[in-house]
Amino acid sequence: MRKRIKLLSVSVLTLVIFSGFYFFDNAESSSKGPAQPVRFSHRIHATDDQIPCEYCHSFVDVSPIPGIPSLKKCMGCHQHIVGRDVDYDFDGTTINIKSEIAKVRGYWERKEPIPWIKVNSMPGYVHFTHKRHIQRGFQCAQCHGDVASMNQVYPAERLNMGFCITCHTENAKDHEELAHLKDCLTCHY
Amino acid sequence: MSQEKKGGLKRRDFLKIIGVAGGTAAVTGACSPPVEQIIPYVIPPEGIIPGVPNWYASTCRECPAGCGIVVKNREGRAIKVEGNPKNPINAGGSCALGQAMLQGLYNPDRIRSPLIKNDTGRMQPAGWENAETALVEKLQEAMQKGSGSNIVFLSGHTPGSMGNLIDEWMTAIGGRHLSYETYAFEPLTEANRIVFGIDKIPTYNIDKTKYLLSFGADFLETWVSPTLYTRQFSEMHSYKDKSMGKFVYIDPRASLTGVNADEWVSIKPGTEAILALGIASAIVSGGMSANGAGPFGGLLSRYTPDKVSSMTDVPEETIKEIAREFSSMQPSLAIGGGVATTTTKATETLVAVNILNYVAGNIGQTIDFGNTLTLSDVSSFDDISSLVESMSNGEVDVLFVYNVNPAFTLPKSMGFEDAIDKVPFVVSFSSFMDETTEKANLVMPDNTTLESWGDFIPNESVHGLIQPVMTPIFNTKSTGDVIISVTGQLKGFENTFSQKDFYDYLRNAWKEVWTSSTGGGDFDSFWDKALEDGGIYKTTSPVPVSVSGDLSGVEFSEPEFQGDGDFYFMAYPSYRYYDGRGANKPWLQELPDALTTGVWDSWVEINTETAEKLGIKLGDYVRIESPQGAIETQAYVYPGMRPDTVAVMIGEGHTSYGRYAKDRGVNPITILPVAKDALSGGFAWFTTKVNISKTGKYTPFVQTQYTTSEEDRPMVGTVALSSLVSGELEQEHGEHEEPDFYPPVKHSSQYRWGMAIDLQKCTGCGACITACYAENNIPFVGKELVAKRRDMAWLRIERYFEKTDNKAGFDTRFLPMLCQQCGNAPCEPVCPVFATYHNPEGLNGMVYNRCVGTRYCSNNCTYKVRKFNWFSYKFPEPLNWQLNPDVTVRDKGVMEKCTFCIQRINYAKDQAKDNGRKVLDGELQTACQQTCASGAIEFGNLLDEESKVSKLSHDERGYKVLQSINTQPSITYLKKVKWDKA
Amino acid sequence: MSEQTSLTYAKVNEDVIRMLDKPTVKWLALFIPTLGIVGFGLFCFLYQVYTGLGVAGYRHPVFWGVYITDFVFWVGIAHSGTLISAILFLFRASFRISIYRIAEGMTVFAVLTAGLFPIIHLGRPWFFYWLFPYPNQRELWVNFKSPLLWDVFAVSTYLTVSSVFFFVGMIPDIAAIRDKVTEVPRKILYSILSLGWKGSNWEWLHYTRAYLYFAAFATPLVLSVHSVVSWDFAMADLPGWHTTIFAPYFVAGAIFSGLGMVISLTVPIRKIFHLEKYITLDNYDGMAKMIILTSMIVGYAYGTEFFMAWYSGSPYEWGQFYYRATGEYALFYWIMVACNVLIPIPLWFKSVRRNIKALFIISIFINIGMWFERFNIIVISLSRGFDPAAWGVYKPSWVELGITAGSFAWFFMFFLLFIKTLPSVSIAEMKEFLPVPRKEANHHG
Amino acid sequence: MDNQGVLGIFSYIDVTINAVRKLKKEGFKNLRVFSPAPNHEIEHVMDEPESIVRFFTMFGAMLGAACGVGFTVLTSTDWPIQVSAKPIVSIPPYTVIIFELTILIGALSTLLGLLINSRLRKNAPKSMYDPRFSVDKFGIMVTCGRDNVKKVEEILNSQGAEEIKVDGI
Repeated sequence: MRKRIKLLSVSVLTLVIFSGFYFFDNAESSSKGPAQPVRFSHRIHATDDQIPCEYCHSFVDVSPIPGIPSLKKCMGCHQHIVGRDVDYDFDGTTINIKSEIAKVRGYWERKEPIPWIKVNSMPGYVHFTHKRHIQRGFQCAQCHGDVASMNQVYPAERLNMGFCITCHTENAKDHEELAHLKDCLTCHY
Repeated sequence: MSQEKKGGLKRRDFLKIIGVAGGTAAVTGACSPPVEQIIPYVIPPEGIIPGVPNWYASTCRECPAGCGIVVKNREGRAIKVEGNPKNPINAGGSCALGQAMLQGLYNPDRIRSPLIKNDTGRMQPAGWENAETALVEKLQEAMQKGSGSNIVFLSGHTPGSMGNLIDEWMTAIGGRHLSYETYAFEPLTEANRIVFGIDKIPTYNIDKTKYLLSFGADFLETWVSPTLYTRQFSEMHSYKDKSMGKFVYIDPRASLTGVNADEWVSIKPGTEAILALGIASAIVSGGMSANGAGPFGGLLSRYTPDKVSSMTDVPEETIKEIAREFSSMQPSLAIGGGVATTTTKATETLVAVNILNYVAGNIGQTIDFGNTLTLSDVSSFDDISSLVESMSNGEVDVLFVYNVNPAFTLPKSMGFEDAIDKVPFVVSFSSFMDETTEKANLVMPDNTTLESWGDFIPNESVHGLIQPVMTPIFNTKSTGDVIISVTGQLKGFENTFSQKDFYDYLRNAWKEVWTSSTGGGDFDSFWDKALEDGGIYKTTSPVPVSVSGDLSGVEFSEPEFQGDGDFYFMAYPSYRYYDGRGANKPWLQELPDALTTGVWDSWVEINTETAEKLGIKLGDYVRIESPQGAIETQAYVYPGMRPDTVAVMIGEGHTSYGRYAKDRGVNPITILPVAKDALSGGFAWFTTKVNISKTGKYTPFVQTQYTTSEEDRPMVGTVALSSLVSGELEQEHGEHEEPDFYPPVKHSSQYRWGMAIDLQKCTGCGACITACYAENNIPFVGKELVAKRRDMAWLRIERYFEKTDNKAGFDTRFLPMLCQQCGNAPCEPVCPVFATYHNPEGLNGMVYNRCVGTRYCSNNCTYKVRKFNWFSYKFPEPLNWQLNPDVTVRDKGVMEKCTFCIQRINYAKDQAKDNGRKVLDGELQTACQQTCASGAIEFGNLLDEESKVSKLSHDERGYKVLQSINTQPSITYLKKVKWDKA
Repeated sequence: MSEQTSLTYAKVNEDVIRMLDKPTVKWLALFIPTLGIVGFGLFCFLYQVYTGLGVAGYRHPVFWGVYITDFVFWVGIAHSGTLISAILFLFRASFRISIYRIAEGMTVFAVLTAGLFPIIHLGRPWFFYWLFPYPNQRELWVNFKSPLLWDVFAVSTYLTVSSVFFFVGMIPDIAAIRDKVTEVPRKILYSILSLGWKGSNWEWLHYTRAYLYFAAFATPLVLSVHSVVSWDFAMADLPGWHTTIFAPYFVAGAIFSGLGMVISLTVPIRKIFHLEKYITLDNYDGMAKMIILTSMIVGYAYGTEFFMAWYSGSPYEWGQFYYRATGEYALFYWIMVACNVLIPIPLWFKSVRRNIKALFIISIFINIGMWFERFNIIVISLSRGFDPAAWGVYKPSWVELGITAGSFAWFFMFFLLFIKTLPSVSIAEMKEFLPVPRKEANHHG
Repeated sequence: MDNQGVLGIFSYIDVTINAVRKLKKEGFKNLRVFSPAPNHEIEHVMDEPESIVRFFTMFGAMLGAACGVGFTVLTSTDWPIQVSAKPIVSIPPYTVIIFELTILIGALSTLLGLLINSRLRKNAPKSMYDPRFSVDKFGIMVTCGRDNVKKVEEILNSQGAEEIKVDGI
């Protein structure tokens, strides 16, 4: 009897170890994003002020890289918009809108770029092009989540290969395109 | 595009941009990426979209040929140099030197700020203010003395605004401007003056000739305008519509140009003139001359073939044969004047060559005096030697050195180093700490060509523009700007230049160009157009020339050689280092020499029999002694040398000039005497005899190919011209399907990428290799690792010396070998993790980040074209700025190889998608194909019946290397054609 | 077997279990240096992982070298173990009984050693698990068409099955030890290992059957494993690799080398533990005869390779084999021929076969010869492929030699532990073989 | 419970065999014989049903083969990746995998079979085991009703047992 239990436990153990690889490979995506040098709220800009994503990330449909707006672009509005001197609940932490905008103006006076922290990172060694996906008619939210409703931006999806492949497989028009979309050289070179 | 347009971003900004270009990340084992910052622009530079390349046209200054270039710029970094298709000189092609420009720009050994030599003799970094005030002081002093010629500006060949600026400046402050080129081809100019009364270097129309006869003119390597003549040569020497031109090379050494000839005729050093006259007289006496002997009848009658044969060691029948072919295969052309054959009788030789051309009726046909080169405007060697004299006599107070390195390129015996020590104040504008700059008291580093404004006029038809393709990396300043601002600070010269900087000066200069050339339109649009095209290009019309029979002062005799040695000593210019300026670029150091496949070093080439007699083996160290000194270097035993001649390449042997060049190889110039060509006064390179002896030291000769024979394997296909013309080959060529055990593979219906390489066109110059390094982030590994055969080149050029019955006794064959993208690839099925596989478009994919490094694929590769990352190779700052963000930088432990520039394929497909069409034929070029001046490589879509490549892949000369292994490569090679009839 | 009649059941237990007494100084004098060398090997490996595979002597185009040689060598060593324990068991060859336990131990440890090398030789060993087909978010699987993957399956199967075989065979003996020993820790250890074996007829019934089936499995397995290993090369198109005779050639070679190793191991053990009564001259005689056979097969294979290379008329094949015998590696080639074909010849004489010293020396040479055989097949073939421009000569580096030494030490470490902790001679099977104690001696068997 | 175990220890195989015969004749079926090594005579006289380990072996092997086929075919069709000019599902190379898995799983299930089977019946209690069984003694354990203990002891004695132990099971 004791032996059979031992045997069972061993087999279970091996199973756990192997599936361990599996879970290790799609660990859950971290929910809350990193704290940025300026508490920039996408919600205020995209939802309240109704600014479309492409206004700031202007290269998204012409370049592989969507582009982070230059400080000049920020100042384009914030020359005039000083911000109301009110507190704002920024995902739990209370911030003062005016003082946050003041930070931006501070950077501008010092002619210093704002050192944003990258939120959505591709794994290395893959060549992703925003242009193609936008031109194909995908919404930003499909990969980045509903950024418009986020204050602090956080990665909504873990952008790993499984994520790409699932989408590529679902959206292939015909067999030939599927072959192209699942061809390694399409992204890895 | 104005300066702001493409400048704009500061160095620190774009260092950070590199962070954005994440594509360049290396393949490592890292699981979670570290916190990565994104640094946006403060003020975005206009015209730059991150992730989208910009192209800027400019002009190459690596040699006086003045080819046009276009430079690819990503996020403000120049990442690739390519030939400018619009420029009539190189028409899109480029040589290895041109490709390697970037490593000049990003060279870690660049001088990063002005340097002032302090009392202890050490160079100290300084700001531009101090540097300029220091210069102003010294200049003031010198001008007080005002001896008129005590200020000398020694520059390279700089025709155009920069040259004019220097001239103006020197005349203004009472100085002299000398322009010095290592290879000035003065005899060529002089000979033309004597025979045609025009002291210029014409443009030769090699492409229009049927029969080319070169007396030591290495036009594929360094002679006058290599890229231009490579293209023309391939035009004339390639097989099309059942005919092909013939090329005979006459030289004691079979240079790279020589081995590309159909016949290499080894000749007694210095007797080229006599041979030329011999051929001419044979033509005349044979009644084969188009326009008779003209004024030279008397002269020629003295050179009967038998007499000539005995004087030149060239068999009589060879002379007669050449004469027959030269006169019958019209239009023909004879050229000469290669550096390595420039004896004290160089001018006579070229006069004789001109006579030969005249006799065959080639004047005005294949020699175009309408489009002459500006190269003949450089100061004569006499001027240079007198300068050295006056320097050593202390008559020079201030010496400016700009774009030249005389301390390296002038013979030691000339005493330039001592002379320069006598000059109280030497100013160097060099970007590198070279031998001359070391002697300078003040270094004012110039921007490299890729960072500065300027223009360059190589010949009548081309007026090339130079524009900065990126903001200066270091604290350097354009010499033009320096001159203008310094002049502004000189008392009494505040208003010499009205312009605020050199850019301004240049635009003014071009206003004149504008009025003279087009006139119409407004200047700005003209200017922008010129910037876009890389300059303006005129078509010139040939000018008729008359021949003067007056050869007074010209007497044809054998030149005398100094020294009592047994061997003629030939110092030949390198097509990789030119006059040594290329030696600090790792790509060029690691580019295997086409003939020896040697790298990172120099060697002495010794004839096979001679070596046997002296008991010298490959790799033995040999001491070469001339009256002027001795050098020791490794021996390379080479059948393509005359038994009584030894040759050493110029370019290595730097005592300074950065980590990659310093203390590497030997500089043959050091043991040359100061000899002059009697008539032209130009420097005579080939004038000394040496003794050679084994030192007893031996180390294995580091090369990339250790075999010289094909070992009876079908590597390089060759076919006799006759069998082509007669159509024999066509019959036997018929393509047939190999039966296969498995059903055919399903491919994409859109594209099937393929390549065709014409071995008849390939000259083995290796520009493609360097282009591949540049495009694909291939690391250079250094001599020690190449010795272990760990060079990372994805593309190698195999060279074989096969015994044949031609005059040379051997036949040199080049085979560019890269991944064949096999349809039935042996490497694919053996990979346990699918890291390499067959993609729908017929490519042999290589997924670096999936590779675990079993290296089975390489073991099973029939062509051994896969390279493995034995270590993580480093690109010393700022060389890493050149890395192509579209290509993964491989890290240790993964296999890598050519994938037909997959990043370019994907880019082209992306562009095509934007315009809703398929990729057009010719729109997409691989890096190797793009740079190939001889157009040997063709690439495209095999499914498109009309594409050039699919036509070539069915060519009668087409074959696959090692076809019998049934790997079904996507690369079709076109057989090399052998002349077997006149 | 004359010597063995003097043995009794009790004597067998006594003698075998005596070997497990406290480690002697001699034993420690062997064991501690062994550990040291293992450590050095480990250091070499870590250094290689840190710096890159470049620290090994590889050079284009020779991308496999000493590591794969070691791999094939150790897999080869492994084989004769299973051969002796399984195949000869099925054939009821009597001379196996006294040595099969040692041979089997050798098998397991050799496979344990061999299994390291495919990982050591990887460019990125930290990703070795990509070679196993495990579910992952990439939705990527492995390439079952690759001979390397066959290796993964063959070797891991071989390791599993041979260890099971090894262990099951020992259960009754461990029980015997359990009943003998008194000190608590050992008692507990052996009690667990013996799985409560009591030797009842019911246990013996299933035990003997199961053992038979294991043997039946192990036999085709041992033949398949080295065939698969040989296909790593035979499946490639490289001249010198691409040949059909490899599978039988390698299997024969494996048995050849394995027997050599068995002799090299048993001779000293026999001496040290006075097992002359158990491991008899007849045993050695039997093994020597098999060595003659396999040596002839191997020699024949050498000949065939050359003949085919010449007869095929292929410049690649002939170039390869001409080079083997005359090129830079000629010395290695002739060492191989001498050790594997010439030196075993004296074994045709009974006097040599029954001379322990001679056997021992010959066996050592066989091990050397077989190592070089693998080296030659791998390295020489690679250094002369199809394309003459890509020919190169490879020299092993100190790192490779260090790891090789480490692998030998690793193997002996396990072996030394084995002879001190587990019965090196099968007690039960010895008894099965001895006359069963009876009252009336005339009673039939 | 009322069942008793009686253990007789013997030195000689033939004596043991005779004792077993006798006991069987007397109608004692529930016997267990201990021996230091497997022995045909004992097997013969006990004549137990043939071991069913072989079924474990067979089914294991079949399962293994099935796994091999499924594994190779399914994984290569899940994401078809073209290598060389070979078909996505090419059986020749897969046979190797199939073969190895057949052996692996076959062997493992045989082990399972052995472990399960040799423990299916309750093994003799500690008290009924003598360490000498693993050396050179034979033993017969008879399980019988409390009232039969005497009888069994007599038989064993008469058959020349050197020692006799009695114990409740």
